[in-house]
Amino acid sequence: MSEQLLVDLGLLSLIAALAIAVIEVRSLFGAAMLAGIYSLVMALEWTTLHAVDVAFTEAAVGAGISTVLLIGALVHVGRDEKKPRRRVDLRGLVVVGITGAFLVYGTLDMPAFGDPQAPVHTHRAVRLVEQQVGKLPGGPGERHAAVENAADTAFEPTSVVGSDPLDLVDDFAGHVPNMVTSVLATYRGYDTMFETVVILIAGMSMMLLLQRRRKDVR
Amino acid sequence: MIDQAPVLLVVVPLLAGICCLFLRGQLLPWIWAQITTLAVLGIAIHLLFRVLNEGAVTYAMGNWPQEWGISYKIDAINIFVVLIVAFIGCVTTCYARQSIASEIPRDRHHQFYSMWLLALVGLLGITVTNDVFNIYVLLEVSSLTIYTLVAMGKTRDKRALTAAIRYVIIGSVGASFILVGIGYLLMVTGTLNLEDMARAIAALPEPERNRTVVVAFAFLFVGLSVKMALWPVHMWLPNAYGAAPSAVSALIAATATKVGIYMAVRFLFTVFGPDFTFLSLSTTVGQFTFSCSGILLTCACLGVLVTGIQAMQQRELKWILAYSSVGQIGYMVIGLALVNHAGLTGGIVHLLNHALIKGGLFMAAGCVVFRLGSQRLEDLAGLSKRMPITAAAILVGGLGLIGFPLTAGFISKWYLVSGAFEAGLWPVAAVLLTGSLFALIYVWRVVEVMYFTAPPENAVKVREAPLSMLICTWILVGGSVVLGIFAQPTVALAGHAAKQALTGHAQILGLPPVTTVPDPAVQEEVVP
Amino acid sequence: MSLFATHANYWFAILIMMIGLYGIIAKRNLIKQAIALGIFQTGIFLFYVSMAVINGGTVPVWFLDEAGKKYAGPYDNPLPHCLMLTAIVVSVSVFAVAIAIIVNIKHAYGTIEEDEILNLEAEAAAGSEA
Amino acid sequence: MKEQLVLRVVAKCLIPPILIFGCYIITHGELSPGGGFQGGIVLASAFILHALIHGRATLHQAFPRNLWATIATIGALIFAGVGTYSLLRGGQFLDYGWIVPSHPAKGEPWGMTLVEYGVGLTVCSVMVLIYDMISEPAEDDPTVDEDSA
Repeated sequence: MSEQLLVDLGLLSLIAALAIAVIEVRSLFGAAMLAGIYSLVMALEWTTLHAVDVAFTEAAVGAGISTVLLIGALVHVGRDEKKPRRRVDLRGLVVVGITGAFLVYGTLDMPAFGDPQAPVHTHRAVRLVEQQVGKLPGGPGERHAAVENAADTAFEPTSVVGSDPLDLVDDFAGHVPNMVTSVLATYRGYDTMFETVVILIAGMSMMLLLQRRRKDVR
Repeated sequence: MIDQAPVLLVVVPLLAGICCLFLRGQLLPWIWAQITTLAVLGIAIHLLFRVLNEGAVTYAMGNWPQEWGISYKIDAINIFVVLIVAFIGCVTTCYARQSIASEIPRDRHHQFYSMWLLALVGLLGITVTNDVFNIYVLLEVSSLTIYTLVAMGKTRDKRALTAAIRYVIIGSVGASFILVGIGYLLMVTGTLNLEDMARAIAALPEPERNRTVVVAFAFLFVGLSVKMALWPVHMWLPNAYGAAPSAVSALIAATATKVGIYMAVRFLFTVFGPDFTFLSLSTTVGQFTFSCSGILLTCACLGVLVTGIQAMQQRELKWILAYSSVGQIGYMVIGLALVNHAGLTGGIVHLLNHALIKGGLFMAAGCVVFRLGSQRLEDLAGLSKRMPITAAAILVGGLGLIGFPLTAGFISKWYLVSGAFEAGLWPVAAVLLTGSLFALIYVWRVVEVMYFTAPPENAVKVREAPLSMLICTWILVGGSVVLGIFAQPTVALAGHAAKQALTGHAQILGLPPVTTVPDPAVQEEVVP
Repeated sequence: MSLFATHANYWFAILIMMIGLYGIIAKRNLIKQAIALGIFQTGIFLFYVSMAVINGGTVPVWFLDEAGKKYAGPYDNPLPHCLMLTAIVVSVSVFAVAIAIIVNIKHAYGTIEEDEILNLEAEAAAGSEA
Repeated sequence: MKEQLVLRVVAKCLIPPILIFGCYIITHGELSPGGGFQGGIVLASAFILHALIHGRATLHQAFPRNLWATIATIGALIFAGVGTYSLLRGGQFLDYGWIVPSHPAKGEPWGMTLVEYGVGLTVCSVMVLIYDMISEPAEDDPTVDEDSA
């Protein structure tokens, strides 16, 4: 067993323990705090899995905004949960057991963790990683004959940051070094647009549902 | 610009929905929303003619090849659903003006109509997209807006809030199940494009023995069932439909679950393929054989019967309609699960017919709420004298629910029953007829109160509902009658879509269809 | 043991999902249900991110090696990371909307315990019948 | 918490660096981890910190609530607008190459940066709005005046 796996499993056990604590602790204030800690440890786990962007987002969202939101809500709803009738909900355990067993059954045919030959790494992702997905015909390059070769690669050795000699961008021939950003903003830019819309919707829902009415329309 | 129609279908309401937040007042946001929905309807009709003339229309976002980027593909199945959503969106927006003005505080209208348009964006986007993850994101766009729209019913009925939170929790669990299913599929296929995924699954050695694919299928199946409110997992639906603002009830009853059913058709028939879904995936345990089609038929039939009985026990008009919705969803699912051309045609044409009937009925219920301020059955007494046009709309719509001849409901029932006979499933046909009987009973309860009970002595004198609301109600209810008499065009479109569903998977793989798929003209039996 | 070494990450992801799902089913407090929903979703994110790992891979950001050339790889797969960024945003939006509705429920019903709300609604229905 | 001297001084020292760091994350998202979403939240945290210490009323004096809503809308419009711009120029939706049609490869980084700023603006203002709304007193609470708290 490698050290990587050991660190991983250690963190994951901690996360699972924290998750159980969040669910089971009776004080909602405690649950909010534990949920923040849970998110921070989760961010740590994601760093060990090399998902730095996800870790960054989780730290900002889970430990930041969600906690603010929860504490704000607790001001309204009070900080304690009513004592449950039973400590353990058997019906829940049965449902969860069956679902979980089924999911585990599904993992048995999956490629091993970290297998470089897994389809998810070989089927379509190679060209995403190398940023060599050419555009379809019909782009602006073809209609402006003066541009040479523009349709071949999407990126060229210039960037908004400028062609300053100190700028490291040129070392990557103008490609975007952060692949996650490149996938997010270009190939899957359409999803990202709706991600922005979802955030906007969340803000508007908060305003629709929580804003006090002005005095003149009350 | 004309090549851009597929993306304009989504981008026009998106831009309009965002810009709507800049408007103020009551009238302006509504006019804005009405113009937008009219434009969307225009684009949808344009696309219909393009699909009929040229076959499937594709569109690549950002000009990236579809295997790497996100693309749209509009074929005979989704153009049908797009038309339903665009048309209902247009009519309900027209209806919404006075109904919403009476139910929503007047300084919130711009936000409300913004949500309204974004809900349409989500529903239309799910329908035309060709990318699984895009489906998930747009599903959440539509769900989040609908949660909020339902919760806005709080000013009239505080049960809207509990209905909304239940919808949030159950709906999000359903969406998460879909996300798990997508993840399992991504694991074994490495792609997110629907067609690419279909090819990759078919290329696996024995996909039905691949445990990951089977579990992914099951989770998608459960998640989609939640979203389309199939019987055992429909718990979120009745209260959400009952307590939402009237215009919102009409909109979501006529579109949201229909889009859920469309997604099920897309996944079951296009991604996994009818052979995999309905033939390969059966296991025999002891003397029982479990197959996907069997499970779907069981859930749908039980749903029709159980919710029929529940609808009879309700005391409020919108709750009766809501429970009846779950039963009607059962009819559509029966159509899918029969896997023959007649059944599938019946199921798909029922998407439209039920959207018209139930949309019209919820609008009529909204008219009642608008004038009476209540929708409880006993308050409806003598409605035929007090609001004769609204009462007539409820009567005609109710006949459609029963499946009375000369209404659209009859056409769909006809195809469903003949599909059931074709598949040799007598019990299913019996359930379809029993469902109609139950519908007769719960519709009769309403009609009896409206027509054969004298209004109470102390009843407040009410006028008929405003003209704009009545016209919209009658457009839908009347439309259902017209489509019951002149059913040829819609049945032809639905038949086209059914054929596309049955043959689409083989087309993607570039194979001759393995299942014997009948020509719509010569209706043969499909080997299930 | 070998199966454990190769699939343990997936199983932990499933374990976390199931802890969340249990919370949704078992807890009657609406805030708790919303938190549990969040935990369920982080389990799914963990599954996707585990999918992206390649043995010997590194963070999916190109960098220069000692020779001043682009490091050739392997890099971890950026696609699941990108999907999960979107999904995290969606999950926090759902959480925000859920909290907004729960606060409204507290103001309308005076409680956020599901059992008590159901009792109140049943009483209201019985009262309107009488 | 206005009377807490330590808090006020620490906040005063922290807020400008947080703002700069937020902008850095948004702009530098192409080169290093980060991007519009993360940067937007970091930006928002500066405003939330200010509001926590000096009260929401002070925040509303400088940035009224409607301004936040408008900024959120504009952010989403920037993203959708970049896509629509290429569509109006005759290309496919969100094809950044059309921003500089004579030199498509230059359009890509422009498009990505614009889009990231759009996301950043929306996320920042929505996060501030969320904080603002959740600290809003109940609608039927008679003891509270408008915009105090």
